[in-house]
Amino acid sequence: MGFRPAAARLSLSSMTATSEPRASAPPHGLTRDQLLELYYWMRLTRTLEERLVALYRQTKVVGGLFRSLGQEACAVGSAFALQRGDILSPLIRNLGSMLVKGALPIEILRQYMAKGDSMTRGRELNIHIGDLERGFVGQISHLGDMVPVMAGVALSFKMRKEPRVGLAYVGDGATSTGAFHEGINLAAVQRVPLVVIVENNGYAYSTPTEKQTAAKWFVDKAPGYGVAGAQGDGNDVLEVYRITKEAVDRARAGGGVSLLEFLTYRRKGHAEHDNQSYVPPGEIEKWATENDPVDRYVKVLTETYGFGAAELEAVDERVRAEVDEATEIAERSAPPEALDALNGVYGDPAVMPVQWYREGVRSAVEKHERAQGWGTYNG
Amino acid sequence: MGFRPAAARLSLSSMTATSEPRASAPPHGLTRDQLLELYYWMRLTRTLEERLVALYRQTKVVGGLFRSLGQEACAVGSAFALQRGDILSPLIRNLGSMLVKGALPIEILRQYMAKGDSMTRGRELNIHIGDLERGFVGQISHLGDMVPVMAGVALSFKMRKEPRVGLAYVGDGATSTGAFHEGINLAAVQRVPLVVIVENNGYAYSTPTEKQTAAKWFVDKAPGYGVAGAQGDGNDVLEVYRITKEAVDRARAGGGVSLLEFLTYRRKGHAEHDNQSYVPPGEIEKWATENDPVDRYVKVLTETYGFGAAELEAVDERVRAEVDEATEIAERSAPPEALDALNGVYGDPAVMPVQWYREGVRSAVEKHERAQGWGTYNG
Amino acid sequence: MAEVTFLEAIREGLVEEMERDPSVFLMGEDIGAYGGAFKVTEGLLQRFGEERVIDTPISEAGFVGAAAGAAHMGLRPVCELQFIDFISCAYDMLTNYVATARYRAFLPCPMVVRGPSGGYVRGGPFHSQNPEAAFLHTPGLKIVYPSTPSDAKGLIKSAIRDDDCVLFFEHKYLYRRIKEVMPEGDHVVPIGKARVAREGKDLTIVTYAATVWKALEAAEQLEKEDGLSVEVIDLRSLLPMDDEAIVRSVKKTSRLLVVHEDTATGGVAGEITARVNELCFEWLDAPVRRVAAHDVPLPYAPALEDFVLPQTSDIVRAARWVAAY
Amino acid sequence: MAEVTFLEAIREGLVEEMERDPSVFLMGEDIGAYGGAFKVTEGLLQRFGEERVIDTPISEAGFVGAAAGAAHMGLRPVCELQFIDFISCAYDMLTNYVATARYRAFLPCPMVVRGPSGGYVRGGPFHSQNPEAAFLHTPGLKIVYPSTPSDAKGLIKSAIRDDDCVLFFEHKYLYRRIKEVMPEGDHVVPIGKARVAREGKDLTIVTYAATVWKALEAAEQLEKEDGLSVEVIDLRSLLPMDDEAIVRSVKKTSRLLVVHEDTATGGVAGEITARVNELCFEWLDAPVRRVAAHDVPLPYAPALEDFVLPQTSDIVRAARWVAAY
Ligand SMILES: Cc1ncc(C[n+]2csc(CCOP(=O)(O)OP(=O)(O)O)c2C)c(N)n1
Ligand SMILES: Cc1ncc(C[n+]2csc(CCOP(=O)(O)OP(=O)(O)O)c2C)c(N)n1
Ligand SMILES: [Mg+2]
Ligand SMILES: [Mg+2]
Repeated sequence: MGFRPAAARLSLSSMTATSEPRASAPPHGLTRDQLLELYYWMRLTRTLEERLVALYRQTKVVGGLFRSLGQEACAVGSAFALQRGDILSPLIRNLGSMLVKGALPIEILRQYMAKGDSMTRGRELNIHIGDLERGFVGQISHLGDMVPVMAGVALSFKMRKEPRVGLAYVGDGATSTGAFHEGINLAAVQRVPLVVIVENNGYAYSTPTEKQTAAKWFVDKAPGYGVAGAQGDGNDVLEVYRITKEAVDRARAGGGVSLLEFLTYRRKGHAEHDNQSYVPPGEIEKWATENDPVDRYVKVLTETYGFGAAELEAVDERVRAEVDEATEIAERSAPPEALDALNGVYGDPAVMPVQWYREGVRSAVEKHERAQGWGTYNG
Repeated sequence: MGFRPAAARLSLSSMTATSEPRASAPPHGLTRDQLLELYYWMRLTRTLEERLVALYRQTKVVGGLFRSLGQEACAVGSAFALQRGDILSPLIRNLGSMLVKGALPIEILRQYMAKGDSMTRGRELNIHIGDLERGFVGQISHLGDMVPVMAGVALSFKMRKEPRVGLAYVGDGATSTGAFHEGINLAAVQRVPLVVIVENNGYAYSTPTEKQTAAKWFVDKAPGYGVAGAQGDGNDVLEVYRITKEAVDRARAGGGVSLLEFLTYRRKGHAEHDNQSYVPPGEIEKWATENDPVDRYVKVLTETYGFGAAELEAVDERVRAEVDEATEIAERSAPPEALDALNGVYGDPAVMPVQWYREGVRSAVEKHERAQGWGTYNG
Repeated sequence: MAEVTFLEAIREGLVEEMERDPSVFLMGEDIGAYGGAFKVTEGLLQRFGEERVIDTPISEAGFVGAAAGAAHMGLRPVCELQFIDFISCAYDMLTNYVATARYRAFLPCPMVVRGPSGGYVRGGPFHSQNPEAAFLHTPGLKIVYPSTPSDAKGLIKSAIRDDDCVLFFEHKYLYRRIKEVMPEGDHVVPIGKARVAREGKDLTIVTYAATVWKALEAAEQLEKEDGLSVEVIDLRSLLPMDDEAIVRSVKKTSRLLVVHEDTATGGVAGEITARVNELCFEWLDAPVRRVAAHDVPLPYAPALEDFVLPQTSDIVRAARWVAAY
Repeated sequence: MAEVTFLEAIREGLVEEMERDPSVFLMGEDIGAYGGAFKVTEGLLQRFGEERVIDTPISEAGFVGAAAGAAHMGLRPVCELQFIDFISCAYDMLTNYVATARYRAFLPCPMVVRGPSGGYVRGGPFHSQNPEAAFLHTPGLKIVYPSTPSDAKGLIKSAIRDDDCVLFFEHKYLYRRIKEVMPEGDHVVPIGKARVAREGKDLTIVTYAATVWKALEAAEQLEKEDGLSVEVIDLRSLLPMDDEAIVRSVKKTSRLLVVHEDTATGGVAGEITARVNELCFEWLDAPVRRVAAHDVPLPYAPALEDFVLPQTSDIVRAARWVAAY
């Protein structure tokens, strides 16, 4: 099998032989290999999403396509602060976090194409996939709901005295939900090992942050929950890592909940259909040219930590090859078998009955009509 | 009709002829009459509740009985800061607020005794009554829900450019609900004229505050919503008045939402059936002897503002007479007519149909069995 | 006159009512500058301003509750849920606060809660729901679920004028697929009245929303292939329900098939069956049967979704069964 | 052995399961030192400690969601809602997150959500609700609503052992009124199986929860006064529903009355009627009829509540109607 196995992290070390002597030592307790690894995950996130765009344009993606362009540092840097055994709940901009936690490009591709051998067997959309073993929980669409759920995951760590940590991502928009509030408050009172990250990317769909909250910053909510708070530059992968690591370490040591806010920017629309007409002119371009997290990290890697262009290009090349290979395989997968729809609603009964009007019928439709982005406007 | 009419406030002035010359001037822009009026409302609240306890013991109250003993200053002082036209939503400890807003003792008594001529015609319990004209909205049991509703009431003031203010009360416990969060956040973003008061009385049913939040104070939530915050001694009626008045004035002037926290103490159980076994020994007694809001106010009135004992006793006497008279009349009211249960679910249709099995039947039961406090434990 | 889509018909209804009555205003997520996820409110911000087209934070309980408060004060709010699936977040507010306000506190709640619902669009389990059955059980609410552009327009206008809270479900599969020329003038369709979508005498199909179109397709096919004359009743309103229209048809055909897209167990078809039993049992020549979705969360992949949801061919088969009974 | 109340039976079940399985723990408001509003969990904090009897903030969505998260990790949480009326606040969490977790993400949710429900206790519109119909419609959930102490104990034990989320409704009218000697040993009652509460041959009454007792009273009276032999089926579980038991009885008696305390429209009786129609239409000698509450929010005053809710005399009258048809 050609796609990258979950344990691939370590194999990057072979690529880092040519370190320059004059470079600064890696910061925050990271190794040189890990610095490169961070780059690998960010690049993989971006390249994989670009591939998804191509497949979307070829109408091979079923449903909407959600990008995290410009937010890769936030997703990758924070997830990188976790250990094996820790569990995170991603949101729609956290493809990078999931990759760090071991989700495979081929799994993402199959999922977006609604394949029968995708992780949800065609039941759920986009990156709504999970695997507790690897440490990510499948999100649902209803924003905020993952915060109480993660409070419970972290509560189980506390009850069993396991040195594990939970990490829940929310967007600026999701902080307005009652579920977010109830979940973080419960977690705080119970002092469970949970880190909640608010990815403030300026928008919730079309709604700018000032219509989401009257607070200056989301981190201002921390004292109201009696939790530790910190804010950072979400487009600086090393700062994201450092701040998250501190919170994760504190949680692991029994210090309870942290609320982190990372400032970043959503450069694409809410989903591919969204033409971002509501964004002030020049805003996107400014972030793209001045504050791209990958560009910034390349600069840091080469200028501060002595990485050579060739080293980074080798990573790019490797990522491209991996995504190519994964795409090729994923495209060959078949759609799910219709009857599988009836399996596994309950543990017992394991299968739901076929409706009487469908008994013995193989297919109720001649062809599976293509829907246009759930009927949302493709403007 | 012997019970106090809604306009009774002014009639108190006849009782304040004997002011001493050496007393301090009334504070916070209040008149001497108003100082006495505050006393009247607090005394009325307490006496009326005491009467309800007597009726409860005589099994004349249907359902549970909720006290605000020790919290009268908080309810009365805050509501007194409102003007006619302002609207508040009370919670279960805000009998005093409702009285200030014009609810009549007889209405409270009829309501608790489930009379047919009670304000809800026997449909709702205890102080779940409302009258938009007088300025209080009927609460529902589900905690937190009144905050979004009051956000909407205040939104209507803003939209119509009316100089009116909304005031929503919540307990320490209710701050944990998602509805509280969504409501205050929406109000803050919309900058509607709303004041939210957290009455921190130490307990939510049996749950002490430290199990409700990890925050030091509830007012610490204000920056997280981007609203003005203030905290005060909830058992000092003049401080409650002053702080609320500031927030109300700010709201009226277009300054948006305030979150106020008043520190007080619930000296009785959650309801009469609750034996408070969970309260540390001595705690209740300490508050009763050292921090009773009525006692404290009597002291202030006599020692600082030069009121004589006779003046206050006259108020007490008047309150007693009013409550006596109201009780006598309320007890004479009849229970509701069964068929009225079908009226007014909708505007149209105005009446719901009688179920087929009941057509032409006058009564389906021989006698109306008495339930014991909803079956909750009377320990 | 030009045809308008189902979606445009709703927008027309909103615009007409907003022009007619200054107390009507809109709240919801991304309904302003963006015009809503499906563009139902496109252009309305420009037309009516920020005070009457309010973008809210992501807080369904918050803005539905606020709508109730504003409604008490005499305004007529219309809330958009970005997808109707998120109405679950306002379930408490709707069933406990809003539905009871008039009864327990004599506070009217003239408000509308509307949003895109329904499947057949590869939306997966959280962008395809049919929430009507969860609210059918709540006295104090009204429920409307139209299938044609003119009904959508006429009913949104009635819903806005109604003095109680109306849940207005808009099947997103129909948004841009179904077009119609609008009736002239102030076109209002009464809440609580069904529509005979097709007359027939051998068998009645009672349905609503997107499956009306599937039922009509099936009826066509049954006419052609079996010579069966199928009457299709489009309920349009589910609460209150038009018992009279249902009973009239069943008394004529003596055979009833109830069709809906929602899952079978606990769906609205159960209520309809019970009523028919109570009101015209003697007229039934065959058991009332249901064509409804399989009892599973709605999966996303086309092959799975098409399997789970009822299709035209299913209605044809089921109708044949009932007709032959 | 001594009789125990309905409430004590539930407590026994909780205690036995907590002793049997260390992964079982409790969450809810005031369930620790106070022992719960109704004292169901009295003494459990002392017995099992703060880690396993957790007092939560007032946040039903919060702790129900947390229960799901803990359940994913292999724990078996049991959530108490102080009154079941507050389950509405967790409606989204239960129907969207919990119910679908296994299906969409292969995450099991072995958890129980329990609480005092039902009326006849002067609790008014927000302390008397019967929420079963609102969840019947959600594949992925199970619903249990027992009427006897031994069933309550046996079913709470099954619910805790079940690998999916079980909503366990406890009728508060029964809490201290109904007593029974508990069966010996590890008494477990399977979910999804009805119970014949009384055998009969002339007419079937299908019901559950508090109205089981009213149906039994009515049956007694009908036997004495009319010589009618009434069979009473206590469903105990509503989801899954025991079709077999219903059908067996209807095939015997050919007459069915469905009784529940919940409002008629949209209530569970509709689903039962539809199933009986589908499964044994030919056996029916009379229409299936419902005795259920009037379609209004439940008012508080005794005269009003008693009018709105179905009473024993109503069941007697309705049964006579069906028997005479
Ligand atoms: C409860 C709820 N309401 C509405 C939506 C529809 N919705 C999906 S994503 C989104 C915007 C989310 O914004 P944010 O939380 O800032 O996350 P971002 O997309 O910016 O990462 C909305 C409104 C939802 N998923 N859940
Ligand atoms: C959503 C919700 N959950 C639970 C309850 C049950 N309940 C009623 S009052 C109460 C405690 C309220 O405490 P707090 O908000 O502090 O108000 P206080 O009684 O102290 O004034 C609880 C848990 C409720 N009414 N609503
Ligand atoms: Mg955002
Ligand atoms: Mg309190």
